[in-house]
Amino acid sequence: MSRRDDVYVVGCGMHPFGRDESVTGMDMAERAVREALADAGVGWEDVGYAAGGSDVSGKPDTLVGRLGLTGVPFVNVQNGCATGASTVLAVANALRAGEASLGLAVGFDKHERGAFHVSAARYGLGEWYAETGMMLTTQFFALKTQRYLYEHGISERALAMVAARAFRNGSHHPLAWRRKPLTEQEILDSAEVSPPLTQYMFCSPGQGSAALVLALGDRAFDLCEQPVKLASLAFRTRRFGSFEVFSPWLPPGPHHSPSIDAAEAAFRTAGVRPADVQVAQLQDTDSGSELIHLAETGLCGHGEQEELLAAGATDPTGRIPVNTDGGCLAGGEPVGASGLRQFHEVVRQLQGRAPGVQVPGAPRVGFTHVYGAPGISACSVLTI
Amino acid sequence: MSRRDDVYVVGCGMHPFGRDESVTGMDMAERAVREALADAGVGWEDVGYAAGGSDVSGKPDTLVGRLGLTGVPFVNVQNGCATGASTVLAVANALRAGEASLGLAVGFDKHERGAFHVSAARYGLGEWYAETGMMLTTQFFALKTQRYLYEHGISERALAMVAARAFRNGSHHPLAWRRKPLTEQEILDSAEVSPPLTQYMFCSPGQGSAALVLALGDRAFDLCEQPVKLASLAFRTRRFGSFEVFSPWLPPGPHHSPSIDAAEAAFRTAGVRPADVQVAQLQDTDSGSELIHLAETGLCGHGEQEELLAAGATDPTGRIPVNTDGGCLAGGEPVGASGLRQFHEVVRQLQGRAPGVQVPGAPRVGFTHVYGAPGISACSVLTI
Amino acid sequence: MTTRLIDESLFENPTNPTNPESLVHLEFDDGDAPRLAGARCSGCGTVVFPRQESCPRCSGRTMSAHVLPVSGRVWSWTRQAFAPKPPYRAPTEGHQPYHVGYVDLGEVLVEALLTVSRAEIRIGLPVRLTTVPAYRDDDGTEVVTFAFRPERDGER
Amino acid sequence: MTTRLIDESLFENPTNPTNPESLVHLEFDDGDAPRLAGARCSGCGTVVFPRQESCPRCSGRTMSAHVLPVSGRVWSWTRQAFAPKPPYRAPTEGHQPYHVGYVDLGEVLVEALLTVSRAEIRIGLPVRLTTVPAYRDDDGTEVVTFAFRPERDGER
Ligand SMILES: [Zn+2]
Ligand SMILES: [Zn+2]
Repeated sequence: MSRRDDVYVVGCGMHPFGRDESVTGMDMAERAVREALADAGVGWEDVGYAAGGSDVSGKPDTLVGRLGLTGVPFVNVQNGCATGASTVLAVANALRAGEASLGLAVGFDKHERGAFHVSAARYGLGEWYAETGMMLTTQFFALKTQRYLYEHGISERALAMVAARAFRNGSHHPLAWRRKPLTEQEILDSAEVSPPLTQYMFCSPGQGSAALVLALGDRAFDLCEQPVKLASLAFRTRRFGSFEVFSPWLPPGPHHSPSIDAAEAAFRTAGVRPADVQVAQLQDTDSGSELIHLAETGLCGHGEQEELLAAGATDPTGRIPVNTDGGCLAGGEPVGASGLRQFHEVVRQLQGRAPGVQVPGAPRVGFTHVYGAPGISACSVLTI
Repeated sequence: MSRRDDVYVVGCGMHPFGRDESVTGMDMAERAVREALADAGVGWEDVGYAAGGSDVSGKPDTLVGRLGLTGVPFVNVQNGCATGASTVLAVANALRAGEASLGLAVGFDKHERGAFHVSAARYGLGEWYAETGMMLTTQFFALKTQRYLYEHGISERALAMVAARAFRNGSHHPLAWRRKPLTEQEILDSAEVSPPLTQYMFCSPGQGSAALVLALGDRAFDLCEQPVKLASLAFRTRRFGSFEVFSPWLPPGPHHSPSIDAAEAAFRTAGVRPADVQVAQLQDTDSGSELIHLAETGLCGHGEQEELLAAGATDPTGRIPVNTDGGCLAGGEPVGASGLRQFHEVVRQLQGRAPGVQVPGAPRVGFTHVYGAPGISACSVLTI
Repeated sequence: MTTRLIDESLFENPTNPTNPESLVHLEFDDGDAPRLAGARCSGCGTVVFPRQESCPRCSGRTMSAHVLPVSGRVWSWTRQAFAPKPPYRAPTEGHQPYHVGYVDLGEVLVEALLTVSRAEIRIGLPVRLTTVPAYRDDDGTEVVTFAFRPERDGER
Repeated sequence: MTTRLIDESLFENPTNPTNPESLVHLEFDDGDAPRLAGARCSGCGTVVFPRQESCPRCSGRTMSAHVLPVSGRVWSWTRQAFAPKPPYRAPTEGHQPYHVGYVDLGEVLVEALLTVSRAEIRIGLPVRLTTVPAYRDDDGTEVVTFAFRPERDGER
């Protein structure tokens, strides 16, 4: 594929994550978009294709009423925690298909406090499943983590190390929600939610928005001194035998995961190996998820996580910096925005202008990973 | 663009529209997909990219649990009445971007009876707007039609002619909901909803599903004897000054429409003129909408509609057959499925195997048009 | 009985807050009843209603409060024959078919309830701003919204 | 007090419908209490729970009803410390932290409530099917669901 057909990130913007009752989801989205456009040095009228995602905070295409009525095609997508990746994929495909040379991807959400509401019917399940108290995402993550620790001989302390690093990174990041560092013991001693996971090992539904401006080929280099190449973006649904949320049953193992497929496809398309990654974003809905995703994406072997964490290898100064912005644990998870937050952080890291702690040594290969219901994952490789 | 880069419809399937309490939205979607796959002579495992849309009846990507867990990327889109077109656009862009050579688009919905529920906040409006009884789609269509008839000297009888033709076509169509022909007088005498529109001039929320299998270039000709070329598909949001649903204010006229932009772009890209169209699908949420869309898409001039209708020019045997399956008026409007129903009908007409009345003379150029909130339209040209 | 405006952001600052009963059915040449307030873009002159912070035409963000004219002409109209579902809130006496339409105020068309009889209503009819009861709050407060009524001889 | 199964489609046909009280806390070696019923694909042998009409592995549509084994081992477990939001329906005495997990039945892992004490619960624990009260309907009917309890000596 020639540079002409490649898609690049040429601008990014973000509304701080957290809680702020004075702004709506659309307010945050507008701010993130304007910041991304300014970052790219373009106007809204230059955008030839747009995609947006929000789980609960409005129809993204109504943003045209605030940004300007230019007639631009604006597609709304909705893929749970992978929504951000879906917006980028929709825009990248449109650019490569020749629909436009400049596109915009935006995600936003503002959730109620506490666990997400669920509807059994919406997932094709009987009411009994929710009524008997088995339809909770927190349980799923706990059950998956419990089994994973057992199979790979990992201690519960490793879960606390993940969260401690997240809050440490968040404490240095101006756009993160949780900015107070916590010790491993404080995390282990926090309220029990679903063992082995405690309160501070879970991210919370929050609010925020992030946006990217994408450009095709030469246009990207005209606009931006340091365009970041979307070397690949692979989106996969689950295959038979994956262990997913809201599963009243599972087949006997081994259990596959769409994260494995998406990561393999992303690395293959980009022509890089997991060992080449210098800054990574992994879906960390909870500490256990990040642990599992570290191995599923190929960034380490199963069971190696605890040693890596203890050695500081996933810190910003380590061999494979993970969630340098604090991830979902420090940022919260506004579902529609979370995937784009990952892109925002990796792009800024690769451009040497991280909002928080900058990974030293001018990293050139970045990686993002989202994972969500009902068994979907999207991974990207970003290079500079 | 060479044939290699062109996208073709190679299979289509549809679950009958209407009311059937024995099936869910997902049931209908599964049936439409299986029928489309069988029509194309492929299996679900051959599909390399999928997009689905449903307004209220579940997360389309959960269909993988019924169709087979192949790992396929499956993007959910949501663009109101234009959702069907968004699914086709997402798949077509993915095929042209090189993501896959075979893709699937599916839409489905099962709505409650009566008018659609609305939320002011979801449209960025204050509660006062809904509380004072101004936030009804039926009012919008009536207000737009009232003004249009006034400006172009069209009588209310033209509205009845549109509905009479829809029910006439529906009466011959095995997949339509309303199969009873009605006279113009019966339509004019039906219950007043919002003048100038009566009950039988409005479509009802209903249920149904439709699906398309799309293939790239030579693959299409390997699979299908009569692939239908997606010569263009243009999606547009409103520009400043369009008259849209849920508008507490409008600028002084003239009022533009995204349908004008989308149709112009679709014809330009396909390299055909409106006069070349031999079978057309127009969004007919109500009789007035179809009248207006006939002119906005360029299929006739403003004010010519009444004469065309009276002369039978929009009948299946006329110069420009419109909504040969009865459109939304006879089919009802399951929001996620409606746009794909249009494709289904036009594809079958161009292949000479219409489920209802076949347009004579082997039509070679078809056209589809959807229009919806918050001011979006998508038009396609299909050729054989 | 207390009375309140349905949404104060739609109106210019009411000048007589100490006597909220004065809001209902006041004539606007009285000079002390609330007029509709939108916003005007200092960049391109576009007038919007209700106010918003950025301009839908030029995306500029210098919108200033702008009081709308009180008289205009019916630009389009329809009748709401059936009772809308919630969040519509019917008046105390229950739903009665009502008219709604856009009123051409010159610089902007505003959608509003039209307190005009079926016999009289037509595109082009001169109308004038008024207020009408919308619904009653749970605590009994009468909630008032804006509407347009036929203009009387000599009012223009 | 009347009793009903939370969803009959989850169980094999109850054999004693005339005496619904017999559903609660029956031991399953009694032979007349409902066992869990899933479906099995005649094409590839995949066992699912609850039953569904097409096979998630091979997409085949020849699924036949299949009664599941009554004993297995805890494959993973957790504890629900906080009261879930609706549509969860708490038992009459209110929410108490409860255990939930997957039970390895050999041909399939089934998610279920685990009536196992915190001291005893662990991956690998042998467990056996039972029923427990889930909640009470508005009309007072006791609604019963399935669960697994520790297997007793000699039950296997
Ligand atoms: Zn302006
Ligand atoms: Zn099978």
